[in-house]
Amino acid sequence: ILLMFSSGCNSQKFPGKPTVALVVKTLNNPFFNDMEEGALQVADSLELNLLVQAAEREVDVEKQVQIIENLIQRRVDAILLTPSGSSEVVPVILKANNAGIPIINLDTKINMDLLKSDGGQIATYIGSDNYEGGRLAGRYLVEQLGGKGKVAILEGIPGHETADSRQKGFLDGIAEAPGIQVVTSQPANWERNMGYTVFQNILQSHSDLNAVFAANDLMALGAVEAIAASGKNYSDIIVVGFDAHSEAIASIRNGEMDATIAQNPVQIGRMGVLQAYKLLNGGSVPEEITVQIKLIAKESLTNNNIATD
Amino acid sequence: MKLFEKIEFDQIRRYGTVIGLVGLCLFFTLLSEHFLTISNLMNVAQQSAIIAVISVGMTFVIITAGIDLSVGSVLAFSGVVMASALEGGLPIPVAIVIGFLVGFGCGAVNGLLITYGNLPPFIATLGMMSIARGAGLWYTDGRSISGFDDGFRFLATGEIFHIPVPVIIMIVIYVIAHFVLTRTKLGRYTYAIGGNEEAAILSGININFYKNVIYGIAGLLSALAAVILTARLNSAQPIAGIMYELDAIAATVIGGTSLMGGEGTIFGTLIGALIIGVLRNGLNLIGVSSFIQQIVIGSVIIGAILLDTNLKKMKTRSKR
Amino acid sequence: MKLFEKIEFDQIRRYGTVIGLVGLCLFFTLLSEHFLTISNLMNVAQQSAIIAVISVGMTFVIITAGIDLSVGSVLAFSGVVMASALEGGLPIPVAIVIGFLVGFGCGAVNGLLITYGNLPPFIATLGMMSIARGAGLWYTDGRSISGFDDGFRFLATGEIFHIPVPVIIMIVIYVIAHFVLTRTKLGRYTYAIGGNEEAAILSGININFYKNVIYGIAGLLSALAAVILTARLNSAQPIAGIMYELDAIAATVIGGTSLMGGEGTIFGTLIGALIIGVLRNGLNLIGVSSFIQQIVIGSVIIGAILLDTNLKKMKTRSKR
Amino acid sequence: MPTDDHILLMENITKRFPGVLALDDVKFDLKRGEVHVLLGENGAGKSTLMKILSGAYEKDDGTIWIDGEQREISSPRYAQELGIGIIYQEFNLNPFLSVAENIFLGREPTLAPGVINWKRLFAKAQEILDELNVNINSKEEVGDLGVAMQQMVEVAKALSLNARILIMDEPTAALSRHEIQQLFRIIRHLKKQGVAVIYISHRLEEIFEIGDRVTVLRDGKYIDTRPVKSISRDELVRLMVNRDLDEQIPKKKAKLGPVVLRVDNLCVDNRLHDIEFSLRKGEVLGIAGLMGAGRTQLARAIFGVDKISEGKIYVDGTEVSVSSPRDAINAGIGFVTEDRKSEGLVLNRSVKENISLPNIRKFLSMGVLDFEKENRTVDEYISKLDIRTPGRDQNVVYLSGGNQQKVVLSKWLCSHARIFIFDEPTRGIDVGAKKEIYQLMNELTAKGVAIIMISSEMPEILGMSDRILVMCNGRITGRLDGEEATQEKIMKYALGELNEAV
Ligand SMILES: Nc1ncnc2c1ncn2[C@@H]1O[C@H](COP(=O)(O)OP(=O)(O)OP(=O)(O)O)[C@@H](O)[C@H]1O
Ligand SMILES: Nc1ncnc2c1ncn2[C@@H]1O[C@H](COP(=O)(O)OP(=O)(O)OP(=O)(O)O)[C@@H](O)[C@H]1O
Ligand SMILES: [Mg+2]
Ligand SMILES: [Mg+2]
Repeated sequence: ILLMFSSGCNSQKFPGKPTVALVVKTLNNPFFNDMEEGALQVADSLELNLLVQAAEREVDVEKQVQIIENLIQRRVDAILLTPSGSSEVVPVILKANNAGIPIINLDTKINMDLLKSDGGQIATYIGSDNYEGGRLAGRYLVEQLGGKGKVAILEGIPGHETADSRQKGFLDGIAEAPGIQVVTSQPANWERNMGYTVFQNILQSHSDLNAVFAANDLMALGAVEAIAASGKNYSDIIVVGFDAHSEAIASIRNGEMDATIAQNPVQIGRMGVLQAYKLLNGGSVPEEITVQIKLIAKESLTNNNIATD
Repeated sequence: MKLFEKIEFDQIRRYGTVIGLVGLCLFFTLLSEHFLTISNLMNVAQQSAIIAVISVGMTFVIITAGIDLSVGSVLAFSGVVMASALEGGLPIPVAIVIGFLVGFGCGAVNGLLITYGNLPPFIATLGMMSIARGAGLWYTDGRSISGFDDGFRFLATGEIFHIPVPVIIMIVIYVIAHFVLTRTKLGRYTYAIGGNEEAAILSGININFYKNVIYGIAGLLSALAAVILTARLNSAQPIAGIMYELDAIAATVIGGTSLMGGEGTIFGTLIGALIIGVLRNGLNLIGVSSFIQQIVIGSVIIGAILLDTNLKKMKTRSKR
Repeated sequence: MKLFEKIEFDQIRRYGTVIGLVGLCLFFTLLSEHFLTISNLMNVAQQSAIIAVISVGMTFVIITAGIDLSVGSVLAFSGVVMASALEGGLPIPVAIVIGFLVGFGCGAVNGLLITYGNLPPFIATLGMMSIARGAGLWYTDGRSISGFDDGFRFLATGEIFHIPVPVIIMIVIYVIAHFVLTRTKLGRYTYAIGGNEEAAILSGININFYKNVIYGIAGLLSALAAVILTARLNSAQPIAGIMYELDAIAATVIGGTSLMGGEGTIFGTLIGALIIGVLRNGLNLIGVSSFIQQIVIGSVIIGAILLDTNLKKMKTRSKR
Repeated sequence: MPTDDHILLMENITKRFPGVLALDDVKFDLKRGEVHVLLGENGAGKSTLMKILSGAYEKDDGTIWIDGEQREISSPRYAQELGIGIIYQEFNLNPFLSVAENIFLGREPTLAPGVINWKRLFAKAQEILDELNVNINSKEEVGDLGVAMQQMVEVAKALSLNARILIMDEPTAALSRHEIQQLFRIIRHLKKQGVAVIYISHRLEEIFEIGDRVTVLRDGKYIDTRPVKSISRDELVRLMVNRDLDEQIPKKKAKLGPVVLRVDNLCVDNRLHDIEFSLRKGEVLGIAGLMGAGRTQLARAIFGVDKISEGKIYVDGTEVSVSSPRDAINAGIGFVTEDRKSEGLVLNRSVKENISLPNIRKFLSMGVLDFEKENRTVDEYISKLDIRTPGRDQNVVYLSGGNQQKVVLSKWLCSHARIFIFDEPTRGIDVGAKKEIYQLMNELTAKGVAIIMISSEMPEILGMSDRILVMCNGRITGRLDGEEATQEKIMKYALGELNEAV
């Protein structure tokens, strides 16, 4: 065990340097692995200690709050945070403020109204929000389907904020085209296997389905396998995912999936650490930095300009 | 004559769950014309295969009055190890054997902790649940390993006489397990250990050995489930199998196996696994909203066992 | 004199876990200068409070040889109901009582299913786990309810004599629980039911009644935990408390309560909860990567109980 | 050193448990073809000595020779290989397995390696059972059997080992005359084949009937070994309890009051048929019968454990409905159960908690337990019944069988019920304590308490009862007055209808 400690214990390595913590929702989702990667690159080049922490489960805000509290105890110099719950982290951000530790908000946006009303503050926000991504996906389907068709939705973990905003965005995105009809919307808990089984079942009852929107790429990739298993052609059903998972992009190249939403986590990670560095050296940082969110489809892949992979 | 009486009751008992399953199917057939079709039934069977296979190991474990919370994590861990072996270009059988070894290894460690470490199974496997999960994530850095050749994928996507391979695997496993449990020493000692461990020890049965074997088997079957899952998704994930332990335990207990140990049948477990599979499938077909789904699933699990135990109670006044 | 010897053993037994806790603290003190500070220890205590409170109910339940998997979901459900009551402008005490009623209600339903429905506790509460979760989601339509006035949030953020309110609540609950378990009829019956249900019945104990009370209490304490959590996050989520049951069970068993029932102490459970809390805190402080954290947590849980049970074993060779 | 006609020799055997020196430098020897009785008070160390011989416990000190070879008996399995078979005092059966599987557990006949041969398994088991001529079907689940039947399964299990050394730790405690005769028949048969038997019992008459030599232990120490022929009962008792103790049962007739309990054509679906009797204040009503006669069943029905399908129960002339033990207790009835392990005790709790369990209300002041009061009461019974325990806080699981039985008795004696049902009250209890218990019964009846005493021990039934009911196949087949009753009459009624039925 001791061995593990030393191996996993970045803090002890270079005690001299300032330590920046990156707290994400979970580290077993490629999206955040990419974010971590980006952050690490910059951190190394800027000679910062980067401490990456996350709760075991994406939905577990309370654990994330505990982690931040513990990092405050540890007196890290700055915290990059992707909240598992945009309102729930507000109290702990206040604690960070009191401890004089700057918070840099990444990806999912903290509930600013609540934060303001409690007199809290964050140094800056970097990212693009899930709602927008959902809208983008919606619009894409509208144009691909020429304004009419049957669509299914694969939801994330019920009640999970990220899932909700992506879905809300999507619904608003297709709202303008009344011809498009959401025939069913089922939870697949972000999981690849549930994406597979649930979509397989959906295909049973909706053989005439035109498209599916999955709230993340893992479920989308599951859906793709389900289509194959059902003996349909990939071309029969438009599959749109979310996150620009490297596998999803590969799958788009092979013409299985059709599109995914790129929030460019690597970029977010890099920017985050960079801003932290500026702050630590007394520099000023902009109020908000929006990272271009884009939809990746086969066409856009030809002129490849994807930050991921 | 008394024996006769007894068998009769066992029948009713067994039917208890079967009735539940049939009722469920009837219900969905009424609500969706898509339910009672060959292709959909094949779906259900094939979707249930993974939990069904894991549940076999769980049944053995629970009959010994134990429990195994680590099956899901072990599935994920052995899955990624096998996958990286395939990725590394090892021949399919070799990679699979490696996966099996990992699974069996984790199971055996559970066994050792329980037998020689005197740990309650709940704790030993709870720890393993966390360790195996961590190990899988650490081994893959949290990323999944994807893209295998068709030879391997055949194990999930292939069909033999129009029957999906996973279903065939499931059936084979159940036949073997049933034989082992009813006809072999291993099987009978499984019951003996669960029913009265002290008595088993005093009869000179080497219970430590058998417990290790049984937990090892549970791990092995998780690895087998990992093969099916990986082949199906064409990808092995370190976060696969989360909460599978609950499904497997539910399937086993719905199947009439007592968590107090000493009682249970493989056939029952199969029914239990199918009930869960049908339920999930049916709810998708009729498109129940996600929140209600959870309420329904919970209620049906409770309902099924209410039906079952209260038929059971007819048999005799409960012992212990 | 003989009696004396025995007590001595019990002491060692109890110290078993305490030693574990102290060792853990020592270990982290060496590895991080931030660990052994007043503010951090308060921090740990206050972080442990929620699991600690739930674990009290779990301890009662497990001593009766039962188990409660629904605590996490019940926490979430009662939390959102209470929150919407607050949102609706009801006075704080009223809202809290409403939350308590929901929690107690869910627990009582568990009790009824187990007593009159003859369901295994594992299944009854597994079902409730799913139902309460669904109910909470359905009730809030999946959204969380945020933003409460300071009067309410004081319950988590406030301090009395520099001691955080959650810690005070925790201590009060533990004192009461210890008293109930050692000095009242309810406590004695809890042990008797878990030790030998048949004998308890034949001694004229209305076990159905007491089981209902005990599961009710477990639900009630989940609701209390919900109050702390909601005040702490200034928000009530329908997906709060996922997997808390495992932490609570772990805390209880690390504390020396036997899953076979009939044995256990409240004090032990407190130590168990603190071990888990300290572990999480310490690993964050020294910045262990989160995958390895899972491995370590699993190993420590196993290690703690290995230490404990094998001290226990010194007492006599394990029974049954 | 052993001589060669010795099959077994144990010397300087010592065993201590936390707080107890169970065996202190004990020796014991056994010759081929003899029945060697091991005698001693409850807690003397008999079972412990046998468990060491059977590999269940490890001895702390001492040496064991078998056939002149020195052996370390490390495990039950090794003991079996050495030809040692044992019937434990406490049942070690698996309720969920068939009788046959229980008998051959660990030694099942196989077709192929690891594959069980069910036909032979059942056949072989049935052979042994028929040999014992008890009517048990070897395919039945043991959980469905009554205590007595389970005891016979234990016997069959031990016989199936074809052991050269057969240990029987109180095999007859749960049996009645009829089965005991069967058992003795078998034992004599085994003797002829040169099997050596170690026999433990608290029923002295049996010792003279079956024993060749007798060894007495007291407080874990070896006292003496004598040939049975050359020793009188009184001598034996003196060796055991270290004081004089005369034979006859000290029955004091109390003056009978009005009827306190009346049972009116009570039926339990197919187990009990129109039971009808009444019980008067201060009366001891003995219920005799063979095993399976339905006596325990009757007790359970009156106490509200098993459902009554027909009939009425009156307490003090007013009808009461007992649908649960609680109702029964509230009606002033107490029930000392037959099976202490599964029904009587919470094994992993303390003597104190077990004794106060049904009486907790008495120790509550404003809902809080008054420990002083509780401890006082508990200690009172510990000394009254001479319960051998390190202290009131010892878990009952660590007590000797007889001492556990005493705990069960205390539990109810201090409940101040007005009507007691004792089901085999003195099972496994030594002569000294037995007398103590009979005295207690006298005290109770003197105080106007009424007692129903179910017993398979003839002397007890004949000695203590004012009236006697005899049961067979769930019916009352005979009613006798205490004076006119004789063993023969009781037996006639107990078997009578059986013969007709068969
Ligand atoms: N596992 C144990 N742990 C602690 N003490 C024990 C244990 N087993 C037996 N003892 C103690 O050892 C002593 C001898 O017990 P043992 O069972 O040998 O008596 P016994 O002669 O068989 O009495 P009985 O006639 O009642 O069966 C008793 O005082 C008992 O309390
Ligand atoms: N076949 C059976 N199925 C279920 N329970 C049984 C069966 N046989 C006996 N029992 C229960 O086991 C208990 C003990 O059985 P046992 O035969 O010793 O008692 P009994 O039938 O009353 O005879 P006895 O007169 O010896 O007490 C009985 O109270 C009865 O309730
Ligand atoms: Mg004994
Ligand atoms: Mg009886």
